[in-house]
Amino acid sequence: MNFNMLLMSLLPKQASTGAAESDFAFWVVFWICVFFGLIIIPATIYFAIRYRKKGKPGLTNGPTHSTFLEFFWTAVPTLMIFFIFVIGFVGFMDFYVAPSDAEEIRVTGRQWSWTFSYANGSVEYSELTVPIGRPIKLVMSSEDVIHSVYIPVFRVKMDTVPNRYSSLWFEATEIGSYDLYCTEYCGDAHSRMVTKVNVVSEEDYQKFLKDNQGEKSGEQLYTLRGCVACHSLDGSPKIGPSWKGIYGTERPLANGSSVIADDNYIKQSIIDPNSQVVKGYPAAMPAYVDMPEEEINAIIDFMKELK
Amino acid sequence: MSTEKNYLNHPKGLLSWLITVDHKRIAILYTIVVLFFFFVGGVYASLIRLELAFPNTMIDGGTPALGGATVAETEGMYFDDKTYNKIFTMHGIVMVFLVIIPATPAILGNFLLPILLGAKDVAFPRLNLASWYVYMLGAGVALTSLIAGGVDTGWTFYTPFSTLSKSVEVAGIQFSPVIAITLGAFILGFSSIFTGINFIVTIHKMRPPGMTWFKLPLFLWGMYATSLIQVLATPVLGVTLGLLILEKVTGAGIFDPALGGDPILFQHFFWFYSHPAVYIMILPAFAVISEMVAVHSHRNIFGYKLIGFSSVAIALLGSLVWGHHMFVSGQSEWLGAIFSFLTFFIGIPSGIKVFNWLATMYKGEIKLNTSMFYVIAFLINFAIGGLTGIFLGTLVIDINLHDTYFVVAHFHYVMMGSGLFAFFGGMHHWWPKIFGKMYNEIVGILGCLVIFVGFNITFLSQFYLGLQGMPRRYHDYSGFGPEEIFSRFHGFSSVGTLIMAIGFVIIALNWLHSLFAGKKAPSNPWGGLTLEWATTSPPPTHNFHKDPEYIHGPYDYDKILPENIAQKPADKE
Amino acid sequence: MSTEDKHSKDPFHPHVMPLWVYFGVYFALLVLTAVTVGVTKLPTHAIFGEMTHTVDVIIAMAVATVKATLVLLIFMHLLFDNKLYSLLFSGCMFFVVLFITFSMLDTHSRGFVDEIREYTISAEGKRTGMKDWRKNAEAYEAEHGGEKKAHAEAEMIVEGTEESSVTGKDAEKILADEVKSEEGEKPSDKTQETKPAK
Amino acid sequence: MSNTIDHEGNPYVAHHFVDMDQQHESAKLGVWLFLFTEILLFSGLFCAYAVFHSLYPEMFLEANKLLSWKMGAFNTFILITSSMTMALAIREIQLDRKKNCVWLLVLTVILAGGFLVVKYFEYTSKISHGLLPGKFFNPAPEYAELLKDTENPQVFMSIYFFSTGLHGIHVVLGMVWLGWMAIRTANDAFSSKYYAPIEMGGLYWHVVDLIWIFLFPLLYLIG
Repeated sequence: MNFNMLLMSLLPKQASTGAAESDFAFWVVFWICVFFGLIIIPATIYFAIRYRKKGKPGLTNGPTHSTFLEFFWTAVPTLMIFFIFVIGFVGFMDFYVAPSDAEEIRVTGRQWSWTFSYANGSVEYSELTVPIGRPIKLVMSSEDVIHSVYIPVFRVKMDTVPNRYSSLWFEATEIGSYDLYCTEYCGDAHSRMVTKVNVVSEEDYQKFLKDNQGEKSGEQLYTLRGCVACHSLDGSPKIGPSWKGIYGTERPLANGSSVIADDNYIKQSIIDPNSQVVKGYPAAMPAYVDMPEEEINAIIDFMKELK
Repeated sequence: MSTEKNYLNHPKGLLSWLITVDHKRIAILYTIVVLFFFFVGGVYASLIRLELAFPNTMIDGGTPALGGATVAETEGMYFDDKTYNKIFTMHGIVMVFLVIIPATPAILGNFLLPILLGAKDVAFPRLNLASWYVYMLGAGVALTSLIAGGVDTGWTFYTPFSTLSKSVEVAGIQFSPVIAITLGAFILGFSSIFTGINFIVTIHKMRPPGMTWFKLPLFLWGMYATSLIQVLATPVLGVTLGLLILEKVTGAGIFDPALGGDPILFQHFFWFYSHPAVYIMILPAFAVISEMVAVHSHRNIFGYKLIGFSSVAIALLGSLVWGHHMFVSGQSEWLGAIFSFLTFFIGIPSGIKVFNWLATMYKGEIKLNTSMFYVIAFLINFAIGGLTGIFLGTLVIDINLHDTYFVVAHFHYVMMGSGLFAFFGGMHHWWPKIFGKMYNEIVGILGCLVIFVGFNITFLSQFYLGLQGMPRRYHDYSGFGPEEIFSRFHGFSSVGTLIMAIGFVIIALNWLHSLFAGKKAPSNPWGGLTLEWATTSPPPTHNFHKDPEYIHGPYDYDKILPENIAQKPADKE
Repeated sequence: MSTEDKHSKDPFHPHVMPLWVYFGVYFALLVLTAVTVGVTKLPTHAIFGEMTHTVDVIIAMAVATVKATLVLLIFMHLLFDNKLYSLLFSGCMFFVVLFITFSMLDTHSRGFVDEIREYTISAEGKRTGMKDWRKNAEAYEAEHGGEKKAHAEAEMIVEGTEESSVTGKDAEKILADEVKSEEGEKPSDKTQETKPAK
Repeated sequence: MSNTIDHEGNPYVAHHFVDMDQQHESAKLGVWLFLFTEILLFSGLFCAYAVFHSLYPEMFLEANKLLSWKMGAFNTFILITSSMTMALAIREIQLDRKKNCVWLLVLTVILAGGFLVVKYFEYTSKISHGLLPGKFFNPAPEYAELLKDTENPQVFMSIYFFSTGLHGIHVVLGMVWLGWMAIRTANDAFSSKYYAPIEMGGLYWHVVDLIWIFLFPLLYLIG
């Protein structure tokens, strides 16, 4: 691996039009910093060795000030910062102002999952799927606490704030599947609020929209509604109990009583989760008050299958 | 042991320490607790690194016990995510509020400030003692949150996450750990304010005749700037945390969006204090380094006025830039641009200082002892920490790097690599004066080198992790991202932490050895010209046997030979 | 100020003011309080019209500042004391102003850039590349010339919508409706969008 | 150097000060710095006021009618008067008229008490009408009618209660300190040579007044 490649590997790959601009600013600042670093650090070490003195020190008579020098190292960084600021500001505006023909995708964050809704909400999905070569604007909000969407390969990031809309935009340039992180600390499963960005061709995108219209299966809802963050399917306990084999069993409750996990109990647990908390688990689940009846049924059916 | 009376052995008894108003004894009291909390915070840090070194050993959930902590029988230690979140929160709170903010001002500042002025004590000795007790009270209140299982909000207490956190029942009482810890931080703020008021008044009103502002040792300029921030910014933290508590208790609707509030307003409130707080951490470090670099280079400091002014400039500018923590928070983008612009200006005075220190070393007669090694380590760390700050101040780059490990590494370089390195350097520099004992130079240098190496391994790896997109405050990184890069560099980082821990053990042993078996320190082991070297080591209760005469500037190494100073009349008892 | 000039001074010499100063300030304070109450509670709508509230705020704050200055200078002796206190006090007020101004600036200008873009959707239609915000800004400048942005904002968004022909409605109402329809379903009923609250 | 200078026989000078002047000036600077922290503490509430006023201007306009501006104005009158008596108390002790000073201090404390009594009536009226901060906000029907078109009026009540509550705490602390000063003056602890604690109390009391000077129009008048 040669030096150039080593340098380039400092940053992850670029997969959007904006990434190159962000990286340009990065490299400008990088080389400026390397330049100053290569003055300060070697000079420190050189002076320490060059002027080392063993035994009793005598009178020293180095300069105690130099108007020229001090002006010099005040003025040069000052000019430098104007330059860097302008680069950063121009890039920031490019990242901030979405093109007018950008397609809007609505993003909702919650503890601890994402929902992306396309085409005026007729399609919802837990992964972000975007077409290549077209500007996409994410209009984002949160249902509970502050989250943040971060897609390293696109170099974009924006917080999602409850009761407000924030937005970011990008134009993907490479087909592939990339990571999307939540970067604003949001509680227990913060580190599992990770999903994928799938950049696909225009045809695949249209196909994706068509395929995902209409009713969702219980399995889809499991990821889409964020159940996945707290409930596993393989029997291991996460923040909430695993769904494996849960249907029809007797559940010991925190208040000492117990209940059979039948349709009614599961529905109750979705709409008002904290009324019947299973022993040993925190009352941490958000209430899905507005979940439609058919979705609840689909989830119950899905749980029945997990014997 | 010598039989002469000094502040350490006269008067005797535990009570005489607990009701002392002697600034030197209060400094020792602070030393004990701050170092204890540094140990606690260090343990938390080690636990974080331990967890991240072995990511795949985590098993979700686990059996909740001891507030969630469990020990796996499969592959070594691990924590579930709730426990991990509590650990990094406690690491942040302990290190910021209990260690770095009080460390240099309350220990070295308290000890040296009056002596450097030739005074007998700070202006308000009883307030000074009160600040220690308030600190202890605040620490106690904050730590009660551990009874309820700890806090997992992060040290920034962002709403609405912090207002949504639930209270737990402890012994039949509803107890909110978040309220406990914010109340603790609120109380700690008063301790900080008391110290600040004391220092400002002392520097203003208790200078000896002839010591004008431009003849002050630079340590005092740094302390003055620090104290200004402490006095002016800390109350805002007070009202922020107060409102947060009220928000939790009454649902006031000021910060909680569900009730009509504005969570971004909380961030403004919080960072209005917490950004200047960074300068409360770093300005004392500048103060310490300015002294050490001059004494150990035996050189008149280069550009005295510029160093002094730049401290005050940093204090003022530092209060104008808090919004750079919020570039992607949804604050107004114009405001973001303004904050970015102002942020860069901080770089100028910081850069001036670095170049002036370098110029001070030029043509000096440098003694490569422990303190000088700390100076060199500081300069290197601060160069890296400061320069990486430019990345984060640049708007478009910050969009990418915000809340990643790049930020974590950057602020550790500034707070720990610079702030705490300067503190430890200062402790070595003034150790003979404080305790009257010499330590072993070779071991001291070794300790410095080991923590320097460990520190750089730990946090250089984190720069790379951040560039690769590793978000901060992640408990687990298995299953996504460039996993092998993440795991390799987290591994390096953890190894670095281990090395650092060994370094701190070396330093601690060296200090303990010095206390119990060290050689008696002379009055002026380094040949310094400031007034603290004109009294005995350790100083007598009222600092000077005979009032010191202010006859030369603090850095007149070009006019006065160090050996002449050792024969000053004040030294002969 | 510092101790060096102390020995030239008298040992300790308090500054005593004549009584009439205190009573003068006292009555000034009372009169000013009456002025504030009068301006805000009397029916001044006839004079100031729509600006009444703004005028009230400005007058009340100005009067309060004058009152505070009187208390500071006379009762708190700032006028006669060492100038250091005045200097430090100004520094403190600088911090207060800074804190409040920046926080206000934020709530006032959130989404500001977005509004520029909103305008140019209807004006230009197509984007040309990454750099297109600058074009937008130019187009905006060309259209509105030296007009102050704050006023233009409300209009330009209204113009950009189909409802622009609706007259007689409060511009704010339209703005709010427009935002609602644009944002689609809101995450909650209590949704508060700071932008249109102007 | 000057540390060894005799303390001019003044028993009030602490060991680490050179003379009375230095001690007095130090104490005064200390108190001023402390007052800055008080002002900045309140600035958070003023900032919250300003931000929410700009977020919900109509709500503030309506909600401020919930407060009785007459009571507020009366309280302003009381506080301004107490500020003057306080200033006069310092003048009297400067002129060594201790008895007058004691009476003026007592008068100041009584006025402060009066302020709190009015505040008590204000608070009880708000509480009885359910006009409470945050989640306790449950206005009586006539107020609910007044506020029906406004957004988040509970925020106004939160700001009202928090800022006047914090101010009230400061009034109580001031009463305690000034009362203590009155007792000490009566016991001959102060004279024109040494009255720093009274002067410090006075500065504090004026800041309490200053804050009310701003709170009154903001909360009661302009809304």
